Amino acid sequence: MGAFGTGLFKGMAVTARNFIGSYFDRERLVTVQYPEERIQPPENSRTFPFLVYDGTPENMRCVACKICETECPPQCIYIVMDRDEKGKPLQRPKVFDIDISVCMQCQICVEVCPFDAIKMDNDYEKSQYGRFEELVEHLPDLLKSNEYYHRIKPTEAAAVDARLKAEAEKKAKKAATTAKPAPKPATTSQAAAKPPAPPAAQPKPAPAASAVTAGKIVIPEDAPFSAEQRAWLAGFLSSIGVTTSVASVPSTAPAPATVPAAAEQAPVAAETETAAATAETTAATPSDAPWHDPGLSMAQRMELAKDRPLADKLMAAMAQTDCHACGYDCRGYADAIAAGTEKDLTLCLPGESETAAMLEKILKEAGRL
Amino acid sequence: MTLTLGHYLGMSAILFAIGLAGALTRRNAINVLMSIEIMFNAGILNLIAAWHFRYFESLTPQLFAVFAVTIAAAESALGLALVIAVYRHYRSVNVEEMTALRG
Amino acid sequence: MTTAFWIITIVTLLGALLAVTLRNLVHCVLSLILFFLGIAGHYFLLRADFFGTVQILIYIGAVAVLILFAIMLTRNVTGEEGPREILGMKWWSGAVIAALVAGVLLHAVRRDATAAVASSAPKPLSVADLGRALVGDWVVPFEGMAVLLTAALIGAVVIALEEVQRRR
Amino acid sequence: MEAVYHFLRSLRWVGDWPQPVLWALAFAVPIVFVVVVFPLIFAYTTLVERKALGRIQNRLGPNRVGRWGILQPIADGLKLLIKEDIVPAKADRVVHTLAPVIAVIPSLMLFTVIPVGSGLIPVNLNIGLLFVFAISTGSVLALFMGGWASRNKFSLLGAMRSVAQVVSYEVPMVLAAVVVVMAVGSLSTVDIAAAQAGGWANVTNWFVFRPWGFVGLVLFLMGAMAESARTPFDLPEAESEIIAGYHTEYSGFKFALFQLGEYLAAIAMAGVTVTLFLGGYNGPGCELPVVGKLIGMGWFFVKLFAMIAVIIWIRGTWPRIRVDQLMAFAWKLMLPMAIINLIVAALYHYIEPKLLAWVVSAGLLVLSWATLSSLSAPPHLQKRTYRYWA
Repeated sequence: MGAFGTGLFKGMAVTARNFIGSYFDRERLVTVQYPEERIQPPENSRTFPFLVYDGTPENMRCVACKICETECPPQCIYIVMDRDEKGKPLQRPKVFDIDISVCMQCQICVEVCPFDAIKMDNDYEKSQYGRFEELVEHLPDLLKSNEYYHRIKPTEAAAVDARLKAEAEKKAKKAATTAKPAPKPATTSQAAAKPPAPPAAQPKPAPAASAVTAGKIVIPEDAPFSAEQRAWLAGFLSSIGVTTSVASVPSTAPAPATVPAAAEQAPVAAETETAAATAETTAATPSDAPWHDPGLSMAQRMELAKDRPLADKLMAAMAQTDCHACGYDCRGYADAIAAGTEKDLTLCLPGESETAAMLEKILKEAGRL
Repeated sequence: MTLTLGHYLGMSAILFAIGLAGALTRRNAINVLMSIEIMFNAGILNLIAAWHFRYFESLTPQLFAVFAVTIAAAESALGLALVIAVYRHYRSVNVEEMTALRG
Repeated sequence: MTTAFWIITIVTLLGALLAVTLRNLVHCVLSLILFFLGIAGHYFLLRADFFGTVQILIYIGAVAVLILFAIMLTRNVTGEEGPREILGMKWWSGAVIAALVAGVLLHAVRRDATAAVASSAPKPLSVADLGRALVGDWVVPFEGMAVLLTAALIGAVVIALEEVQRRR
Repeated sequence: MEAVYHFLRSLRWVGDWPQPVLWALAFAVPIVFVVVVFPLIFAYTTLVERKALGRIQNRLGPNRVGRWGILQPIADGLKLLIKEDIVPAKADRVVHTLAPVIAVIPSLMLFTVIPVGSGLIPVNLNIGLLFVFAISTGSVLALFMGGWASRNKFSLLGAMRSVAQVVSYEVPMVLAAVVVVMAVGSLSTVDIAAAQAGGWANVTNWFVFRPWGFVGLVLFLMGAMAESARTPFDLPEAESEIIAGYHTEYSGFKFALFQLGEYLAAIAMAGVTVTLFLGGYNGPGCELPVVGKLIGMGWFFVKLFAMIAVIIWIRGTWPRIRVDQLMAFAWKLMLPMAIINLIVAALYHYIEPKLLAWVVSAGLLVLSWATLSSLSAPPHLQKRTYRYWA
């Protein structure tokens, strides 16, 4: 009991002081009346992921490249790429489900996402009455605005936006320099280590004011591009999530005819235009990779690369999005497989099983497998 | 009919008989001790009844009862200690198995 | 008075009978406690309050708990006993002897039941003069009792513990 | 109860009713008083305890149900009433249901011998105090039956531990109370309370102001808290220990009955402490003719709530004692202290100038407490001396 038990009485004095004190200064009481008062969760606390969109939910950052789906350890993300009525894959998810009863909140999807599309939320009031369907969050529930992101995680959101703006400027400056000198033919694979994040509205160097609807650029008639350049441009832009529509131009007329500015064209999908164009010119000297256009279906691409060397055939089988999920771009990946350095045929994510099967078939025909 | 000493004596006689029957028939040592306890209580009840009906002036029955209760308590304590000691030796409290006279 | 007497008698007899006949040991102890309560009731009825309280304190408080501890220590946790073990082989002999004893006692008592009875104790016994008597002219048995209790205490401890030391 | 009977006799329109009816009425009043007032005090003690513990730990106590959580006890009671009452399959059904009943009966019976006001005592037993100790052993029984009947090894172990604790704290508690009996000369609680009247404003005669009285109060309080398993000694049902001790397998209303029994025992023991050491209903102004009784009753309840507050305060402060320390503390510290207290009280009685008696006994007690606590205190580790190295 200690000498004379004094320690005990000192303890009682402390609790007495605390007890009486609590009636005088109220701040020391830590109780938070939960439903009425709430504590803002700390900034880097995280519960479940959500998808960020800038401005309107259509303008979401996610391009359905499925990297997060494959990287997710408990495999709780399910993405189906959106395709328009003609079956052309759009760069946005039609279905994006996260099963929050499986998600272990490890934030790996946020780290691997090249487009800063998915971020961790700290909203904890997600209890539902059911245990199965109710706990799967679909696209509408996941979409939250950038402002919300700024509200719950100010510093992190600011850092992300700053990075995005810097990249956008860098790309814009580079795009401006490439536009001035004579357009180099063929697709020079951009060895961009990190695929440039598609800025919300990418400033186009086109002289004429091109009506830039979110994610849509209309290239006016008199833009000084040849057919090949248009094809390349369309291919490139669509890979970074900006669909372009090009005014139809006779394939052989390179001269920039001044067309009344911003003649509103029917938003004819550029692809069908170029597809028609390329079909005519198969006989003509083919540009280096006519099939390098995500709008073409697998059959059309294989058709184009029919009598080409192995590397070209392999490249045609790719999904043509240069999304770098395989660690190369489409050209690099095909050359690596052809050279034998790359054994795995399933790295092309956007291509899914379709590409993998085709690669296997080509290699079998070439007797390499 | 008014309550007389006979009622108490009769009742404690019956209790004593029940205790005796229990002590003789039960096999578990603890049960035997319990029955002995019943017999003790029957006895002490007699004492107090006698005090109440006939000898309420003097204190001797009460004091006698006090000593009797003390002895009874001490006896049962010792009895149980013996039972525990025997249990450790024989691994069972069954009265019939405690046949060996050696320590 | 008499109705109270009969009620308490029934309770006491019930307790005693159950204590002797029940199979489950712990149930026996519980009915024994009922028996002790019955006896305490009788003491209160006989205006010997001190004894009623002492009975509750000593028997229910100490002896019953002692028996419970003994039951637990002999690893009979569930208190269950096999059907065979309740009554000894010659159980009926015990009962007959008990009946004989009861008959003899009742015969002796019968003569008393009809005898004229003096008035019952005017007032309950006061504890003060009981105490004074204990340390007054009854001091020798009182000290004897003290010695006996100490001896019993030490004896019980030695018996229960001695086994443990030797075995180690 | 006689007081009530005579009071009823004196009333005009009731006075001439037949004797058994009045007698029954005289019985009814104290019974209703005990069965209504003290469980109500129990209900609000649980609330006050939770709020006070909250405040000690810098948080608000329950304030959701009712204005300041006033309706919380009713809510708890209702919840426990509605809760499903699960009885383990192999449990011994009869004993399992009987145990909580036997836990509550003794606690309620304890209140019959506590004098609430001068002459206001449910039953004036001339062996009042002995009755208190005899009845409090009944709770021991309930503990064991509860633990054993639920046929679960842990609750049985918990029951055995709490029975051992209660039995081993019974002895020092009784000895601590015997001091008062010795000073007053009678076991009856009414005489004990009456003996503490007088003195300046009816206060200075309380036994707590005598050295042996104060030590007796401390020891009796320790014993009472151990008896009803309150905080420093709530080992049997401590969370970190064997689940919830003997009432592990109880749920619903049976669990509430166990709680009721436990708390009522604690309140009853607080009431007995007040009667023994804090002068029961004595307080300034309690000797006035008629209104004095009410004031006396008021004083009793004020002191009772003060004792309950101290018990709650101790619960909020002191750590729990380990099992072996628990037993060592009882046998090695409290028992010798109680015996010394007895001797000192006798000494106090025979030294004539009371002031000298006070000083002598106080000195003796402090001395013995110091030696005892240093004897039983754990060995202090002396500073190590290194022989081969400076």
